[in-house]
Order: sequence, then structure tokens, then C-alpha cells
Amino acid sequence: MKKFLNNVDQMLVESLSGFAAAHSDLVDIQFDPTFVARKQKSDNKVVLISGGGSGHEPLHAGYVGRGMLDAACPGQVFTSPTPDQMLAAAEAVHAGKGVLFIVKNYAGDVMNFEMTTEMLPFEHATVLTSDDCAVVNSTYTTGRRGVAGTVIVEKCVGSLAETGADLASCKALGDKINVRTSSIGAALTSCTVPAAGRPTFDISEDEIEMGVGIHGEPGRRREAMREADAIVGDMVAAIVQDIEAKQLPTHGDILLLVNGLGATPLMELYLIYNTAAKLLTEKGFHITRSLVGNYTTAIDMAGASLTVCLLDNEITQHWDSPVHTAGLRWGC
Amino acid sequence: MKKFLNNVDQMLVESLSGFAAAHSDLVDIQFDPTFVARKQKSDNKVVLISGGGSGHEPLHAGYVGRGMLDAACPGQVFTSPTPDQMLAAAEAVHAGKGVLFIVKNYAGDVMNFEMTTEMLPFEHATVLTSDDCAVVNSTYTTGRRGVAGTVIVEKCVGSLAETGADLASCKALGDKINVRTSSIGAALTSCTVPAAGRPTFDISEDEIEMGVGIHGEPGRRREAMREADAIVGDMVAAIVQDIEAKQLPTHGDILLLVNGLGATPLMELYLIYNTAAKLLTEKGFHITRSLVGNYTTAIDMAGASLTVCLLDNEITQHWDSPVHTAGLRWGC
Amino acid sequence: MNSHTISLYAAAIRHAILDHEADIECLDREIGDGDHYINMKRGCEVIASMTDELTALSAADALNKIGMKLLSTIGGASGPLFASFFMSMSKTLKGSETLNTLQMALAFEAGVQAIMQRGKAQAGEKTMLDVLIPVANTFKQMAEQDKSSQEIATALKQVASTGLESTRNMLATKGRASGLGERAIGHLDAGAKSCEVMIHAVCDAVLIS
Amino acid sequence: MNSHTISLYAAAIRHAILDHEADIECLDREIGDGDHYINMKRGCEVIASMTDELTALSAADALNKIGMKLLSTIGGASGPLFASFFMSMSKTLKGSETLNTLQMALAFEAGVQAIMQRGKAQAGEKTMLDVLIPVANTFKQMAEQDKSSQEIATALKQVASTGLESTRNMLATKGRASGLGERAIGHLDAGAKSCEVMIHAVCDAVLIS
Ligand SMILES: Nc1ncnc2c1ncn2[C@@H]1O[C@H](COP(=O)(O)OP(=O)(O)O)[C@@H](O)[C@H]1O
Ligand SMILES: Nc1ncnc2c1ncn2[C@@H]1O[C@H](COP(=O)(O)OP(=O)(O)O)[C@@H](O)[C@H]1O
Ligand SMILES: [Mg+2]
Ligand SMILES: [Mg+2]
Ligand SMILES: [Mg+2]
Ligand SMILES: [Mg+2]
Repeated sequence: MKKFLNNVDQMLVESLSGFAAAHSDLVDIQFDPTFVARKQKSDNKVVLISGGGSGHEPLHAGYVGRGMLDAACPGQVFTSPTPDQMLAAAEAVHAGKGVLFIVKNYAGDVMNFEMTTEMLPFEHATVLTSDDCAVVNSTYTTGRRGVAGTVIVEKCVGSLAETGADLASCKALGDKINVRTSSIGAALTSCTVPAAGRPTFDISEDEIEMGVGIHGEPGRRREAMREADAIVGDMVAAIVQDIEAKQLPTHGDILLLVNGLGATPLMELYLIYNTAAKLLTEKGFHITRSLVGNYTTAIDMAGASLTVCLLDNEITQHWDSPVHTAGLRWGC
Repeated sequence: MKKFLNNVDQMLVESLSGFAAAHSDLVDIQFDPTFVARKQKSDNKVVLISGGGSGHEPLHAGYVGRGMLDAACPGQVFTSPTPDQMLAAAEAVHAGKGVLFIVKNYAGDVMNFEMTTEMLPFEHATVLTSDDCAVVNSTYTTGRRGVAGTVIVEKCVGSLAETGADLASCKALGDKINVRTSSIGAALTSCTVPAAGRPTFDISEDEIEMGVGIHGEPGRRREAMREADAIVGDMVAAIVQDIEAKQLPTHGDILLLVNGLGATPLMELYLIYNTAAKLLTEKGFHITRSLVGNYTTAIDMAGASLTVCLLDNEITQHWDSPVHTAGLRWGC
Repeated sequence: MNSHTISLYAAAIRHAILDHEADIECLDREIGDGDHYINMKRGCEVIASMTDELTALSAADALNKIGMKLLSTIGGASGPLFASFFMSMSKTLKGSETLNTLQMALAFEAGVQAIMQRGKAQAGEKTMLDVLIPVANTFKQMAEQDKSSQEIATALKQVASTGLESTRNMLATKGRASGLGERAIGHLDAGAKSCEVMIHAVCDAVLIS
Repeated sequence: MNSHTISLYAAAIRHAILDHEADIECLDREIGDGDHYINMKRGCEVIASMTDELTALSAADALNKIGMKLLSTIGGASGPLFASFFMSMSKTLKGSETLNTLQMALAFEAGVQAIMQRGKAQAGEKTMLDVLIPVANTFKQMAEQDKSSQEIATALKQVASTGLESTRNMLATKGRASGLGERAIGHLDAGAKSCEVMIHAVCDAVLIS
């Protein structure tokens, strides 16, 4: 393992300190319990709190700011944060209209947020994201994983909350976007959890992991490395199949997010975008919004994910509204 | 080599096509000769044209748009673009007040831009960036390399040009920023030029390349891998020494850019920021502007560079002004 | 059992977990996300640092304190599960001073039930419960039959190992491995492994004393 | 020499460059950025695709066309340098129909001077000029002495190889390797290598004919 770090145990604190220093105009940070909150506190609005294991940067701390999250609770690398973090964050940012938790669907995250809400003195609701359509036809029962689609939920619900909408409406929009969003990832290499010091999985030069999770969890299948068009073709097919399975329209306006998993250069991400956009357009979709870059990473994994969100006027409007965070910024 | 690509020869065209499609609100692209230009043509202003080898994305095409470049000419990977590209770009975007070329100081880039200007029918000037202070006390004569500091030049001169300033003023600001900017990079791994198919250099698990160039050129020295604080300490020392050698003040307001070279995750970049910011502050600098992310990359290299720009009111004001490009956006 | 014994057991558990770093880490890498050993270690270290504080408390209060501390320290899936285990044990033992074997067995059973509730999981889903449920059952049975601590400890070690081994050919239907379908088959569950290691550590401590 | 011979030489050069992929690529990886072979190949391929077009032109026009095409195809440092070489040769030969050896030698010399001007470089700076300058000098001398094409070709091959080898222990003071200081010592220059390969290819073609 070769990384810029001093001491594995201090890595997260040092990195978060750097984040807070680099964005001191936007956020405040607190340690023990650890959370990142907007510098400018909100007033009389539903506050959005997200969190999850670290290693997915800029998710979630990078999405704290105007028009998006009010606070984020970073856990240890790939380990969901703990209830005391979420309670402290809620206490710090609550603005009189309740707390909406945005939680990626993993056993650990769900249980920690659940225990939080059992202790929380404020009105609250939770949007559970589960956009990863990697695993199909399985007998699993805990449901799909939340991956890069979470960014779209955080952006749009953040926008709605900014208008003063109530908790139920915010949750409803989040749930709607989650249903209308499908993602799938493919890895060329493993990630390396710093404290583990070695790659999570072994993969040879001529293999890829199709349907990989953002923690390096194995996906659909290990398959032969092929040309980008073939890989992206399979990813698009999985997404289209998922949209069909959800009985949603396979035409109309969409947002296409090509997300890098950490070590894949923009040149490749744009190449993937090129193929994905062509295939989706042929299928009958109309790509009206795009995002290409590292938005939900898996530490240092070489790989990428595709996310398609079926837009409607409401989602589009909230996607377009001003946002000012470390990781996403436009309109202001 | 494991990359998302179909065919090495088509990689650049496919990637640029994806870029143009993903940002069709911002840019138009033309091939043969290849350049990327603002969708919305400027009127009565100095136009800024940059270019260079591909592989440094988002540099330069990602900086085309309001408040920054008018056009960018992407060359083959790590190979400067050709005069026909620059001539076609200038022809397409010229807006009556001359052309300012922003060129990173490499023999190839300089010669191609020089041949361009010999043929150009418009008033023109060139800002040659040379912020890399990696190599000191050497007998070389072609001068320092232009690296990530180029982004600051493009941003600020782009802002000034937007105000209707004349060619001489734009060049003067660019030259001033270049003098006030120092950078240095360190690589943990090599990059792989796709057409070459193998890493440019070999480096073992316990070595780093200090002072590496953004094309994987060897730097100051091969040295032992150490903790981040030690590496960053040396980088900061090199920058401070360079500022002293230029007889510029080692105090006052600065912009600190921590730039990822392609495969280094944000978590590590922020950790580097944390250390660099501490050391620079101790030294007497006051960090008033920051940028952390992948802004001038070396394909898929794991590594990072530090850039310090000595601010003054003029530079700060132009840094803060609205910019809307694929790679940098704020204020609009 | 009192809070002093609890601290001794905690120390034994910590040593055992550290000793099994390679196995535990490897299992969570294979069908999980590779952090389970680190999570367990973080939990063990924080409890070790609390020894003085814990020994000043009643057994029930010490267990509650352990649960609370694990909740705010471990995170991930295992954090809330182990926290629920200890907090529920504590609730069951509330008021009792030194504890007999049956009280312990019943408290353990309550702890395991708390895990089942928190995780919405049963036996056979390829989780730590495939070790914990059979251990809880045997523990209670043998305690009701008034078996000696030695006999019980010996039996529970065996049951834990069998439970762990049973996860090998299961499909995972809970936790992170549940996304893997058939691909999880052939691998032991990491949480089951760390439970087996911990149970062995405590039983060995009982057998030695 | 006429434009037909030029095309034959271009084909010989292309084969030779492709044959030396490994050497050339490796040198630019060691002290450059690894693209020199790819740049040379791109240039060779584009000229190969123009054979019909070129053979319809006079030698001078064909050389100019080659220069222009290389300028818009190669890029990097080598693009403008080789382009300047051919465009300058063309200018020198303008008006002449079939060409004698001395005319060729003078045109070659003019081409090399154009490279020196464009690159602001001299001999001894660890560039392609360390092959090209001695070759130009020997070529001109021997042509003035009316040596046979065979003699000249044999001599130039030797001079080119010596020139290439001379770059090994030089500091680079031009081009990308100039940032390396002492670290460039011990490595051959990539552009010098490809010039040596091209000169050998053309000389071998002369020797065979
Ligand atoms: N719903 C559940 N019920 C019981 N045990 C579970 C459940 N989900 C996960 N586990 C256990 O937790 C272990 C994983 O713990 P850990 O790696 O620390 O957390 P995470 O999966 O969040 O990374 C699994 O091996 C499994 O034994
Ligand atoms: N100023 C110069 N004068 C003459 N030759 C040069 C000069 N700069 C570079 N070269 C030659 O160009 C070669 C590199 O070409 P190439 O790799 O194609 O371009 P780049 O250096 O831009 O990547 C060097 O090996 C050297 O021989
Ligand atoms: Mg985890
Ligand atoms: Mg080059
Ligand atoms: Mg885990
Ligand atoms: Mg080169």
C-alpha cells in the first residue's frame, strides 16, 4: 500500500481537518463525536443529515452547504458512523422543522441510524437510498445497496428543503428520486482500505468485477476484461432492465451520471459517457442533464459507475437550483 | 495496462466526443483540426486560447467557458497540439481584440505555438507558464516547466479579458501571476500512456519520485517513501525556497492549490492540504484561497502537486469572479 | 461473575481478536468490505482502556457501559449489534450483584435476542447469529441442567466452532454479503468468526480458572 | 532524386521506425514522456498514406507537402522540428527537377539548420541534432569531393551511429530531458535514436539500389 499518510489511525482526522480548513468558508467541523456542519446555520427548514463510512469522498461531507446537506457524519473508512455522531449533528443543526436522514442502504448504516432515531428528540424521517441494480435474481433480503444515486437525492431534496417544504414532502421527493434512479459499477482494480494495508480483492490484468459495490464488495460476476463499449453496453443493459423491472418508462428525460470510483482519469470517464450516452439515446432516452467526475468513490479503486435518474419537472428544477458545497457547485 | 477504452487510436476522439456531449451547454467541438470552443462566442474581447498534450484533464478543454478560456486545442496524449489546430481555433473564436495564447513551457508546445503565431493573421501575445520549481541549480537552459499553476493563470486572465481589457494588460497579468506562482509534484506511481501500454517509469513500493513532471518526466530525485508530513514538508520547503529565490515575500495572502495527479483520492489530497496549510501558515503566509482536487493531471498517476500563488488584490479579485467551465465553476 | 471478571474476559477477548487478525480480516475481504477486524480491534481497545472505570461498577452497569461505548466506537453493522447485546444483557441482570451461571445464560440469551431484533435476522442467514444462537441455546440448557462451568465451557467452544463452520455453505441473506448470491457460498462469515474467537477466549478463561 | 525516390525512402523509414519500436519508446520513457515512438509512427503512417499524391509532385513540392503534413500530424517537439527540416529542404531545392548528390547534401544541411533555428539548439545539447549535424557535415564534404553514393551512404551510417552514441554522456540542455540535470547522463536521446534509424534506413536503401 502506497498512500500519502502519516499514521493509519490519524489519517481520517487529518484528512477531515484538511477538508475543514480548505472549505472554512462553507463548513465547521467537530470531533468526538465527529460531524461536519454548514458554517451558516439554517433557520426554519427541514435539516438534511447524511453520513456513512469514509472513503467515498466527496460523499458526504463534500455535499454540506447551501442547497444540499446541513450536516454529514463521516464514519471510519467503510464503516458506518455511530449514533452519537448523528445525535450531536442533529442537535447542532436542527432548525425547527425536523430532521431528514439520508442513508445508504447497508445493514450497518441502517442499524446505526435506526438506533439514532430511537433516541432523537426531534421529528424525523429517513430516506433510504438503494439505487444499485448490480445484483439481480438473488435470494437476498436486505435490499439493494445505495451508491452514487445518493448524490442526486441529496442535491434535489436539499433544494426542496431550502424552499421551506415540510418533512413529509422532503421524504417523499427523496423516495421518489430513489425509485427513479438506477446505478451499476464496474471495477478494474480493488481498493485498499488504509488500515487493512492491502487490496480488498485480487483481480488479474484481464478481469473486471462487474457490479462491484463502493466498498469493494464483489458484484454480479468476475468477467473477462473487454473493450469499453462492451463493458458499458452491459452496464447500460442492466440499468435499462432495472428500469423495466420497476415498470418505469424507458424513454423521456434523464440525468446521466458517470462516476469515477477514485483512480480512473477523466479521459476514461468521458469515453464511458460517450458510449453510455449513445446507447441510452438509441434506447429512446433524452439526456438533458449530465455529471461526469468523482462523486461517490471507493477510495482508490480504478473503476466507474453509471447512474440514470428518470427526470420529471420537479426533479429537474431541484437539480438545477443553486448549490454551494465543496463537491457540487452551481448557480451561485 | 487496464483502462476503459476501445482502441488506443480512437481513445482521444471518443473521450473528447463524450466531453463535448456532457457539456454541450458550454462548448462546441470540432475535429481535424481539433479544438474545443465556447458555445457562446465572445464579442469585442481578447480571446484566450490554450492547449497542450492530452492526459492532463480537465486541463485545458475543461477550462473553456465564461470567465476562462475561449478555446482549447487538445493534442495527442502528452504531445503538444499542432499549429493547424491553433490557427483554426483562433479563426473560430477571434473577437476583434487579439488572441492571447497560454502555453505551458515545454519545447514542443513552445515551438508549435511559435509556428502558429508566425502564420496568425491576428494581433497576438503569449503567456508562457513555468511554475514548476522542481528542478533547481541545474544547467538546463529551456527553463522551468508549466504545471498546475497554469489553471490560476487561465482563471484570472480569463476574468480580466471578460472586462474588455486589452491584449497587453491580459498578457501582463498572466506574466505577473506566473512569476508569483510556484509548484512542485511528487509521484507514488508512474502514469501509463495508453498508446505505450506500459508505465513510463518503474518505481518500487518504497520509493517516490520527488519533483515529477506532469508527463511522468523524472524529477529532482528518486527518494525513499516516507510519511506524508515529511514529503509535504520537503515540497513546501522547495516552494518557499523558490519564492525566496525570486525575491518575493514569504508572507502575505496566498492561494494554496493541492492538485491530484489522477489516481490519488480526495482523502489523501485533503490530508496533504492539512499539512501544507499548517507549514505555510507557520512560515508566515495567510491562506485566503484554496483549491483541492484533480485540476492538472498526469493521466492515471498516483501523486499530487502543491501550488502556491502569492495573491494581491488584483489576482484575488479575478480569482473570485464568476467562472462557468466544466472544470471550475462558481459565482454563476 | 462480577465487573472484575468482565474486565478479565474483555482482556482475554482482546488478545484473542488480535491473535486472529489475519483470519478475520481475510474473511471480511472475501465477501465483505474488509473492515471487520479493524472494527473489532477498535472496540476491544476502547474497552481495554476502560478497565478501571468498569471494575468500579456493578456487573450490570459495567455491561451497559460497555454496550454504550461500543455503540459510539465500532460503527458498521457489528457496532449496533454488539452494543445491543451488552445493553440487553445489562438490562436482564439489573439489580443482581454477583451472578450465577443460569443468570449468565439467561442474560446471554437475552443479548442474542437483542441482536436478532436489531438485525432482523434468524439463524441460517450467514451472520454472527449462526454462532451465537446455538451457543445461547446450549448455554441455557446446560445451565438449567446444573452442569459445571468447566463442562459448559468445553461444550460451548465446540458449539461455537460448529456454528461458525455451518456458515460456510450458506447463502447470505443479511448483511453486506447478501448482495453476493451464490458467490458467498464457500466462505465463512467474518462476524461469525469473531464471535467464535471471542467465545473460545472466554471459555478458555473459564477453563483455566 | 525525385518524388518517387522520396516515397521509397519514406517507406523505408517507416519500416525502420516500426522495427525499432521498443528501443525508441524505451528511450523517451527513460528521460522523456514516453510518446516519441508514437509521434514518429503517426508521422510515418500519414506520409505512407500520401504516396500517390506525392509522386505526382516535383521533389521540392513533395518535400514541402511532407513538411506541412508532419507539422499538422506529429505535434510535440519533434513535429515542428521535422516539419522545419522538410520545408527548408524544399525551399532550397525549389526549381530543380531531378537532383544530384551535392544538391541533396546542401538541402539536407539547410534542413538541419532549420531545426537548429526552430529549436534554438546546437550540437552537444543531447538532441537529434547530435546525429543530424555531423551527418550533414560529412554528407556535404563527401558530396563536394564527388564521392559515390555508396561511399557516402556507408560513411553516413557510421557518423549517425557515432552521433547517437555521443548523446549518452551528455547533459540535456534542450527538450524535455533538460529538467533532469545529471539524471539524463547515461541515456541516449530518443530523437537522436530515431534520426539514426531513419538515416540508416535511407542509406541502406541507397546501398541496395
Ligand atoms: N442483520 C444482521 N444480523 C446479524 N448480524 C449481522 C447483520 N448484518 C451484518 N451482520 C454481521 O456483521 C458482520 C460484519 O460486520 P462489520 O464488517 O463490522 O460491518 P459492515 O458489514 O458494516 O462492514 C457480518 O459478518 C455479520 O456477521
Ligand atoms: N530544442 C530542440 N532542438 C532539437 N531537438 C529537440 C529539441 N527539443 C526536443 N528535441 C528532440 O525531440 C525529441 C523528443 O521528441 P518527442 O518525444 O516527439 O516530443 P516531446 O518532447 O514534446 O514529447 C528529443 O528526444 C530531442 O531529440
Ligand atoms: Mg464496513
Ligand atoms: Mg510529448
Ligand atoms: Mg465489514
Ligand atoms: Mg516525448
